[in-house]
Amino acid sequence: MELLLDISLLSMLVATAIGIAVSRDLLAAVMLSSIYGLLSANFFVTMDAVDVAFTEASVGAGISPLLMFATLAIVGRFERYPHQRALPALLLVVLTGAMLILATLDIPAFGDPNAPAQTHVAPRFINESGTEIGIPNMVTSVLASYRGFDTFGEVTVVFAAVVGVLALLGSSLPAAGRKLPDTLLQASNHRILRIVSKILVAPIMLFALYVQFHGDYGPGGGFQAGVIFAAAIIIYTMLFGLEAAMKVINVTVLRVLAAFGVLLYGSVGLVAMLNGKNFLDYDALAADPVHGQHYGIIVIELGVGITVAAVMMLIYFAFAGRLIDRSHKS
Amino acid sequence: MSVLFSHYNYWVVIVLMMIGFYIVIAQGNLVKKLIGLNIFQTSVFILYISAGKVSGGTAPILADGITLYSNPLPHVLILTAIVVGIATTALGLSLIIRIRDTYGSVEEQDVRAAEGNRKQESC
Amino acid sequence: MLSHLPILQVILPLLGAPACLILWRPRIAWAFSFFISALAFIISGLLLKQVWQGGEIVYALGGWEAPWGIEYRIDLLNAFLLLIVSGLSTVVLAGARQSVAREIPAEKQTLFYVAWLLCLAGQLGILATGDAFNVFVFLEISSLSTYTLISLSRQREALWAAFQYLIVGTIGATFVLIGIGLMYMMTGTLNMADLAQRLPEVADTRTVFAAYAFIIVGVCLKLALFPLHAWLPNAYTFAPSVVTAFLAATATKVAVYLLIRFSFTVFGKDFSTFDVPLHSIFIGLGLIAVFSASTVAIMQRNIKRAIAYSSVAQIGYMIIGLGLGSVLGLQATLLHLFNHALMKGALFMAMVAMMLRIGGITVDDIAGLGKRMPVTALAFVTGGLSLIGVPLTVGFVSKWYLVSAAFSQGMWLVALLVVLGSLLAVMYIWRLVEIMYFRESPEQAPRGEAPLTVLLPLLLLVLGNIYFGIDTRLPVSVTEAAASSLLVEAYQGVQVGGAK
Amino acid sequence: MSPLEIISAVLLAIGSFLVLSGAIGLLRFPDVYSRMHAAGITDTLGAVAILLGLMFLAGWTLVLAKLIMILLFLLLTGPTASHTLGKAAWKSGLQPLTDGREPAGDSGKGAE
Repeated sequence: MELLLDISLLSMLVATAIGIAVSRDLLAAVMLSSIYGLLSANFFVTMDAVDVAFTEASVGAGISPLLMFATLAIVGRFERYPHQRALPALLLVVLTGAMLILATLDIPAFGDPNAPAQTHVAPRFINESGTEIGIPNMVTSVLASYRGFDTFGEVTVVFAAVVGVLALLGSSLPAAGRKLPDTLLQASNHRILRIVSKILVAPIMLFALYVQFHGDYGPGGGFQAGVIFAAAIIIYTMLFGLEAAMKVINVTVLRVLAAFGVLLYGSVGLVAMLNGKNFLDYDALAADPVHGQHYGIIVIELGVGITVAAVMMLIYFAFAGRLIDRSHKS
Repeated sequence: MSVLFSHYNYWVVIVLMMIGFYIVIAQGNLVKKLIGLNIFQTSVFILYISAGKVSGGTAPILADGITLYSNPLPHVLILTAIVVGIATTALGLSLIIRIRDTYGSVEEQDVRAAEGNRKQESC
Repeated sequence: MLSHLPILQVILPLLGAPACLILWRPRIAWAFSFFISALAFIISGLLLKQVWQGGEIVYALGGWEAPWGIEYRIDLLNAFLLLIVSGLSTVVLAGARQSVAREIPAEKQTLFYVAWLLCLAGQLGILATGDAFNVFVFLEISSLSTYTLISLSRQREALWAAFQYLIVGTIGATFVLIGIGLMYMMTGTLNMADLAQRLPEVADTRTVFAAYAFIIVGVCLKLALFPLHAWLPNAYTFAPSVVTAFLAATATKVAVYLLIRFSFTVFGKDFSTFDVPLHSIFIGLGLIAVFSASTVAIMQRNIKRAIAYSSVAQIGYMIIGLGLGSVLGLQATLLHLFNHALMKGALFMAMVAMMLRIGGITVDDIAGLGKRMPVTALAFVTGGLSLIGVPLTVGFVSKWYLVSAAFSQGMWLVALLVVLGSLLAVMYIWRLVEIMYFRESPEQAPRGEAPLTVLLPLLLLVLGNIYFGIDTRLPVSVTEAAASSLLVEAYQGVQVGGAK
Repeated sequence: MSPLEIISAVLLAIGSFLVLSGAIGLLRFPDVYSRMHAAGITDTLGAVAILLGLMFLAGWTLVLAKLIMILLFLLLTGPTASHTLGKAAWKSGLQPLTDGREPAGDSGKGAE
């Protein structure tokens, strides 16, 4: 049964990928890439990676196509030229692929419980994290504590992205007080759409909070929560326009929040250092190490959530601002 | 034959990776390149996650009565990698918008042609 | 607090970046980032001293010991590189304010400094970490901020250069990710020291071979090793002047470090030299890089582009040293990392001064510069002489070690070609010297030196070029110890493996 | 099999059939509006049947509450999406097919 599911998902993935490769309509390609994201999220579920599936669904099928659609609205939807360099590219790709397939011949069989990947480092996470960290979701334990520094790096990457986007598109972000006749973005003439979305915005935010604080027990965590929270605001922006969204939360606040989340994460590490332990050693946060771990994870997940939500909103605002600029010119 | 059954998963993933890689290098539209990059990266993620699957295991969330869990470590790595991927995509898309503003096109061919003209002028 | 130095080295700039964004005013942002960078430099100095006296430092992040948690592992090799990167960042940043004020719109200057700190943090993080996956994360921090830094330029070509770099850089990083994944499947660990122990058992599998290949190709894309160098000249030419100075002095060094770390520490010398014909590939590619890039450099009209091509050539020298595979060869590479940072820093810093005063750096702009900006021109020439490898400059020291390393292995042809390559450097540097000193300035050309804040860092770099060319004790002793510890320990590893 | 399981199995089968027929309809129907009709079945009745089937399996647990919430969410968003899609198609000038002629618009729109 699992094999059947596996094979059908994989073949759908291949079909989607080929569809993207041959399509010259970029809108269709982006749509397909969003489907690709959703399919791979499904695949991750069959591989027991529920946290990853959650993230991939919100990124691969959510934020990433959204930004691409915004870009297409600005740059146009059709490819102009047929593919160049097809033959040398094909050669290179076949060569790389052949090398990889050769490489897989010696790796342990798929699902083998005795593979080195399963027997060396991982058993400690599976057997000990319950007592060492004290939360059921091992992925959160590893993510936030054992490999907490990677996650710190991850937040910094998100922060680096927003610095780049602001540097490139920041000039079209509306400054305080500047009027924005953004009729283009307002879908307010769609009455049904408006009413339904208005109903949904608040539950989505609530769900974001649930994901944020329930990440210890089930799939979820700061990143997913941040994306979902941002999605609520983005829906609001789409319906009522950028200007209305800015009244709720303005760019300066978002910028400070984006930086604040990273600082919050780092300060947990610094507090641990001041208490005489190593950077990010949450044991130092409370008398009882397991409590300390718990506090540490809650705070850093909050930091991740704040930064991610602020960054996603800022990036969307920057793109939407560009779109408005453009509709002004034309 | 047994190799086929125990490894077909990896091979399909490699085919996916290579389709993505092909789109990146062979196609001239910049947005398409980024889509290809996304597929390439997502397929690498699938490779990692496949490596963490244990036959008969369940999702790595502690629950009563379950003894066999899949490996959580690749999941953690890929969570990080997905975030890195979206960060790159966002930055790449903003670059594309600016390229469109300055060159009037998002086709590699047009941009290269514009570059070439400029170089000749300045020489 | 001294025991926390390894992590402070990285998190200072890492936390400095968001703090800098909150500060927002460009002038404060500059002062703040300079302060952070200087602190990082001081820390790296202390770290080098600690390692030199007490040996390797291991710092377990989050308090989780190595294969389960992430560790920072500082030995002589990365302590030395930490010093180079943070030092060059500090010196260039010291002279950056006016140049940034001129080349970057006011509202983006703060973002520039934030991106700079992120880039610095990313590079330092790559150097300090002992965990293979952590390398990937910090590689992406430094890459994303580098794309930002390049695209902040006012020249429109910078956007295209940044996009090309983004595509190439992401492919490279993904290749590295594939390599790390394959290694993980075979060994079950991500920690470098642990990998080094567990890889020999599976060294004869095709998977490990492919893992090595993917990591090397991925890093070489970042390194811009010939023939994967196409993105570099554009990126360096169109980036803001100070960014070019910073990147040329540091980014390639970090990539070479990764190459060394993966080849000699993780996979081990016996694997990278016996199982893979890396030897001849590196020497061959290095030589081709030296000759082709130097030839192209001769024909450039934009001197920034000429020196960028020369970077590709210099990377060739570093790779030749690696390919030799001996202690002396590796030492030559490490020395050249240090020296190349000094000379490229000086050359590009001189161009920062030129851009600031005359607003352009094509061959026409710099005609007669020797009279108009005597100090800057002299600094440029000194840097150029160092690049050629004239005695009493640092360039001579590393070439000398490289040539003698080649000779000691009986590769006289390689030695000869290295010397011949320097002749090409003479050609492109002499051409610029001729234009600066023997051509008349155009009418109404601006004259006068750049402000002291730019000149002082420039002179510091030039003095460094000369000082370390004469008094070679510090770099030579450090690199010698680092090289022999890398190779000799690896050699012991072979013996242990053989005893089994 | 308990009665609950049988009910659930029947519901799941109905749901799967509806989703499948929706997919076939999406491919076979001639124009955007009829295709949307097929897609709408997948979204609403198909999904509802499957969710109900799952609910019978779940029993009185937290999972049931989650499934109900998913159901509510789908019932709100599915028709809204269909409505918006139809409106967008109408606004962009696509005429419904009333006789045997070729459709004005190609696939893509209906693929959502």
